Amino acid sequence: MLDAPVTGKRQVARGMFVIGMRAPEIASAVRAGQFVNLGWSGGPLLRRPFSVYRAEGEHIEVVLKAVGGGTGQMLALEVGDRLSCLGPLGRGFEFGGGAREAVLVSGGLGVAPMLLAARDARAAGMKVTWVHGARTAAELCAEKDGDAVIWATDDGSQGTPGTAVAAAPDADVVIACGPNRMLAAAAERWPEAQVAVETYMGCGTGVCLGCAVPLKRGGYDRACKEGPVYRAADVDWGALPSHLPYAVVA
Amino acid sequence: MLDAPVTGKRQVARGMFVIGMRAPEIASAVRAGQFVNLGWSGGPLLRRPFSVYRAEGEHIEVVLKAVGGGTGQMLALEVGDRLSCLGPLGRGFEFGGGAREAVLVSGGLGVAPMLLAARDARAAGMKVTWVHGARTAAELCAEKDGDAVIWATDDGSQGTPGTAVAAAPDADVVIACGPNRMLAAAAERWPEAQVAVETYMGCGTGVCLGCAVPLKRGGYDRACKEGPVYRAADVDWGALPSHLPYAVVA
Amino acid sequence: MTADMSVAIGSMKLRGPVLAASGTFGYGTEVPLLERRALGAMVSKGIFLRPREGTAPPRIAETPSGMLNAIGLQGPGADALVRDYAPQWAEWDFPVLVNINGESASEYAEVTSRLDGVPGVAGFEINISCPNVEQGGMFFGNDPRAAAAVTEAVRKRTKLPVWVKLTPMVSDIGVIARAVESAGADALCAINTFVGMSIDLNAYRPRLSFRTGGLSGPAIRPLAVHLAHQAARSVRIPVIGIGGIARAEDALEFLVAGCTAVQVGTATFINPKAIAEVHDGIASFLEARAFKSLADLPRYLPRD
Amino acid sequence: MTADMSVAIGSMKLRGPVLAASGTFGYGTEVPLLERRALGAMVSKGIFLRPREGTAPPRIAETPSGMLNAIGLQGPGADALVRDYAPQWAEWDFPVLVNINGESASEYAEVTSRLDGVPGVAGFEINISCPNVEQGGMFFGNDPRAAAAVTEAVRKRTKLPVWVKLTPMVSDIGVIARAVESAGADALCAINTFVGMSIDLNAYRPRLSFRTGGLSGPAIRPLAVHLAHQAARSVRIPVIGIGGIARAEDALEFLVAGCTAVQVGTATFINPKAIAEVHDGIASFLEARAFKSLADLPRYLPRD
Ligand SMILES: Cc1cc2nc3c(=O)[nH]c(=O)nc-3n(C[C@H](O)[C@H](O)[C@H](O)COP(=O)(O)OP(=O)(O)OC[C@H]3O[C@@H](n4cnc5c(N)ncnc54)[C@H](O)[C@@H]3O)c2cc1C
Ligand SMILES: Cc1cc2nc3c(=O)[nH]c(=O)nc-3n(C[C@H](O)[C@H](O)[C@H](O)COP(=O)(O)OP(=O)(O)OC[C@H]3O[C@@H](n4cnc5c(N)ncnc54)[C@H](O)[C@@H]3O)c2cc1C
Ligand SMILES: Cc1cc2nc3c(=O)[nH]c(=O)nc-3n(C[C@H](O)[C@H](O)[C@H](O)COP(=O)(O)O)c2cc1C
Ligand SMILES: Cc1cc2nc3c(=O)[nH]c(=O)nc-3n(C[C@H](O)[C@H](O)[C@H](O)COP(=O)(O)O)c2cc1C
Ligand code: FES
Ligand code: FES
Repeated sequence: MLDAPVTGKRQVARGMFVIGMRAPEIASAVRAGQFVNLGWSGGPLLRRPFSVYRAEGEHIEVVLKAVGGGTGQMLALEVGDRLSCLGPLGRGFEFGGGAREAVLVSGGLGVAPMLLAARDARAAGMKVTWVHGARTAAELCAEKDGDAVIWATDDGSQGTPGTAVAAAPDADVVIACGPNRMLAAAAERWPEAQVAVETYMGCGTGVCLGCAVPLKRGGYDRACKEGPVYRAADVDWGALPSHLPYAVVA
Repeated sequence: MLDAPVTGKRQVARGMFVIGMRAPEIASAVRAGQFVNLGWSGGPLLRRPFSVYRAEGEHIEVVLKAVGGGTGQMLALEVGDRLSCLGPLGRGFEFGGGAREAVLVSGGLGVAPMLLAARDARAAGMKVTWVHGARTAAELCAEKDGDAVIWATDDGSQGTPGTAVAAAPDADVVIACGPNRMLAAAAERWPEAQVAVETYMGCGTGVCLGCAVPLKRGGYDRACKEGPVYRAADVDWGALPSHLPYAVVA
Repeated sequence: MTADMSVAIGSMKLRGPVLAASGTFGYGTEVPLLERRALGAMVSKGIFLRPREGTAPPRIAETPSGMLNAIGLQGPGADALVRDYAPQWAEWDFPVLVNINGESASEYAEVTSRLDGVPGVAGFEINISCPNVEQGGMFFGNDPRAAAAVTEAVRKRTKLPVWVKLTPMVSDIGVIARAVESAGADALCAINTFVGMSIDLNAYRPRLSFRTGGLSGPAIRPLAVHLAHQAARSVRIPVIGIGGIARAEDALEFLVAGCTAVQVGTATFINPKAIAEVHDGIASFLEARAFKSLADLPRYLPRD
Repeated sequence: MTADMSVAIGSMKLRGPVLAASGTFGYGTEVPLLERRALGAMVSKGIFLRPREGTAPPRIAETPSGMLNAIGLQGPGADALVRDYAPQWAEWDFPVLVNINGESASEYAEVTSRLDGVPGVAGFEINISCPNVEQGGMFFGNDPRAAAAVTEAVRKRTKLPVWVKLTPMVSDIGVIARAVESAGADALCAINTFVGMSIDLNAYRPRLSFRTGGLSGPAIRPLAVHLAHQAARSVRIPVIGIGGIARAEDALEFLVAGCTAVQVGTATFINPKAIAEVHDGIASFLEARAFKSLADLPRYLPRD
């Protein structure tokens, strides 16, 4: 648990912001797909989980939109304000096995773990194709990292018309993040894809069992410990709520 | 109910601060001894009552110390932050009846209504003697207003050693404010004194009956409607809690 | 398009579903007219037959997202109410119900008789759920027979609407709800405050002089929604939801959970315009979803 | 001077009065060692005889100063607990009690027999108060006869300490408290969560898939203090206070109100160091007032 001062904020799409904070231990340890659980004084009772978007030197960043009370407050934080930062939490993406090519598929805020995924995929010697979708051009995240970049918008205002999943090529390693409904579609196409899911979280540390992810083989895993990254075919997508009030849309 | 932006803050004694806010309707209407009930976003559930310390033009001021969570937050407010301000509330001091001299007796934060009391007493043609006590010199409020001024400190570090009540002269009109225990002492000496009491308040507007002040004649009055100013002899001091956790000491 | 916000509680037609809860709106006279414009109805502060002093201070204490109160039903008694307040109520454009109390079923009946037919008194809310009196109150509310007996006693004395306000301090609210429905209640109000305690660590004793108090405010909302929902599932008469409502969304939770109307209490202390804002917010919600009337709001109410 | 913080719960001596509540500390293995240093004892996640999947998501929802949960007692069953966790507990410097559950008194008894004598299992906390199971749980907890029957059944199978965890969803907690005391409980834990509901206004149905959930967190603290106090007044055995404790002052309210120890639950989710901070804060409080030991803390406990 770190007391992390906010060090900056910038806008990367309509309503989408990156918040930076000083969190040395986390910055040096975090892997793509892992998250931090953030609290702040005057904030809601429970912490709020966010993927680590970027890690450099002693700093980490998260990317978010104001989708509710907590994220609204976070966007009102100023440089110097303090976040209580728990992490890095969860199991991230795996880039082993000598694969040559990785496709990163994200919808909307699903871009959150992708900068680190690109970093880790490259470090594992892969070529990275970056596929990012949103409803419309203004909602596409302006920051990107890939040897090839593919944009997709629902309204066709930029890149391929349609979803990021539809726009993406196949590859040895597919990484996907976005609304659970988009991930279900990814699972249809790439059963072996590694997907990062969203659930409500009570603790983020594995003790409350609140973050249950329904599994195809029956029973539940904890998104905060065994996840948030899953093999797409392992998740029982029909039983995973896709209607979280804060669910971001592609 | 007004949305009042904070316009300034200054220190007037050790730990004691004055906060100013823009509240035109209240500034023009308020009388000495009346109070405002303040709320702010991210604050506690209930509003917090404060005497109006000063009113000038479109602005009012309150004086406070951080005695708990709410007052602690208030002192962290910055210029431009907004207070929700309900008032003026309650019944203030009366300066009618052609009296010639008023003695204002305050202990610690009991100084809060006295600047306005001095103003209103003068407007009613009276000579004002200002008596202000505190535990020690550093806790005496630096701001004062009186034709004569008497200081008192428990430790004798400034002015008369002992309490403000003991240090005060007699007069036609005695106004007192401070911890309820001090007011009980004032009531012994000046049954006709006008005293401003402190109670917990739920609403400040007379609907909850939370602010009960026990009366000598039996039953209870509402501090927020019939009070907070009482004829000293009317209050059943033995039954009025003197141990409010936030009670300020002289 | 403006959604139709009117609701019917038995024979009583209200212009809106947002009511002022007993004990949090005084006698309505303390509050400026403006704040009353959206009121569906008002329930006045709880009254006994005779005047009551109430409990010694401190009477309230703040807790996380809530407050404890032990007012002890301070009030002027039925005669003063008839003399001082009812005539004013008779002039208003919304009905006023009186929250009635007693130490025995016959005292409830007496209060009813004294107020029945008085212009300005539009109905009764039987308080069998006040946690802050030594006798009566909550103790009628957690025994189905006693609750029914009080309801019957009042029912016999008046043809005006009779609502019964339930306590949450029961193991099965459905049992009490059915008992008072059978005894002739026109509606149920769910719920009154929960009993709570807060300790003063300087004095090593409870903060409140009455030791315990009733917990109200947002803290209790999820509990109140559940209990109002359980009550609504158990009976055919309308249920009026109460507990921690401060915004339109809070009220809508109760309405979706099966309530016909709601009462706003503690929120009024913090925001004197709370009732109007809740009312307007519900209307906007309906309009944004193109519901023509509150009756079109989908409800979640599987029957037991 | 360091105040003596040790407490005795029946025959069990604990190094401190701050315990980890069931279901909020997992099996203790998830939490870094450092966070365990001040623990008086740990109660493990509730377990049935056989593995249980738990309820479908969503399982939690936030409310003002509280949270609803409906985990549904997901767990690996008694055998896995004996195999995977008890051996680790046997190494620790504080006792671990197992929170046991069943759909019948005989299932509680069976779980007890399976765990009794297993190194690492220091005692049992009988959960007759879980609101999130279709059978058993809370339904034993609001009937004094059923509560006593379960307690007796467990008592017969073990000589280890048996604590009984009470539900707040009763009209008189004293009745249940006395019933389980007579049935042989060594201590009472008061309380488990309150049943609550939160509505999703997009879906027009409850947020939780189980519909209702248990409310925990600071919101319930004043209710929990009252109930723990009532329980403590009703029995001679120690009462362990639970509900909304996040800071030392919160724990001290329970202790002054008559509890011998406390459990910290939800606060651990927000602050993994909560238990240590509460423990240290109590010690500082005692030291600041020159109390030599926790036993010297003044209590407010008029006997019924
Ligand atoms: C592993 C993981 C990584 C995530 N990464 C990102 C990211 O990088 N960027 C991003 O924008 N979002 C991310 N999210 C989603 C983000 O956590 C939510 O958008 C945020 O918690 C919403 O909080 P809020 O207060 O704004 O919304 P609210 O309005 O409070 O949330 C809506 C509702 O959701 C519930 N809720 C919210 N948060 C939680 C919680 N933690 N536990 C239980 N219930 C909750 C509340 O009941 C509330 O009513 C991630 C989620 C997870 C699980
Ligand atoms: C008419 C009136 C005028 C006042 N004028 C001044 C003034 O000019 N300057 C000044 O410094 N102080 C004044 N006070 C006292 C001031 O209101 C309290 O110091 C303040 O409310 C403390 O709030 P807190 O959150 O800092 O303390 P907390 O730590 O929250 O308060 C301590 C305890 O008091 C309780 N409490 C606090 N406020 C209330 C409330 N409004 N209703 C019920 N319970 C409450 C809470 O339960 C809390 O546990 C006045 C009080 C009254 C009644
Ligand atoms: C200060 C106060 C006084 C109350 N007095 C009464 C009363 O006289 N009669 C009654 O039936 N309920 C009374 N109540 C209960 C409220 O009507 C309401 O049921 C309860 O406060 C829960 O709603 P809320 O959370 O919106 O306040 C009182 C509540 C408060 C806070
Ligand atoms: C997520 C969660 C899971 C819980 N699981 C159990 C359980 O398995 N057995 C049990 O007796 N109590 C369980 N509880 C109840 C807690 O032990 C505790 O009684 C309650 O949460 C109130 O304390 P708190 O406000 O400190 O959390 C659980 C509580 C939560 C929040
Ligand atoms: S969030 Fe608590 S176990 Fe995953
Ligand atoms: S504070 Fe509510 S009546 Fe005075």
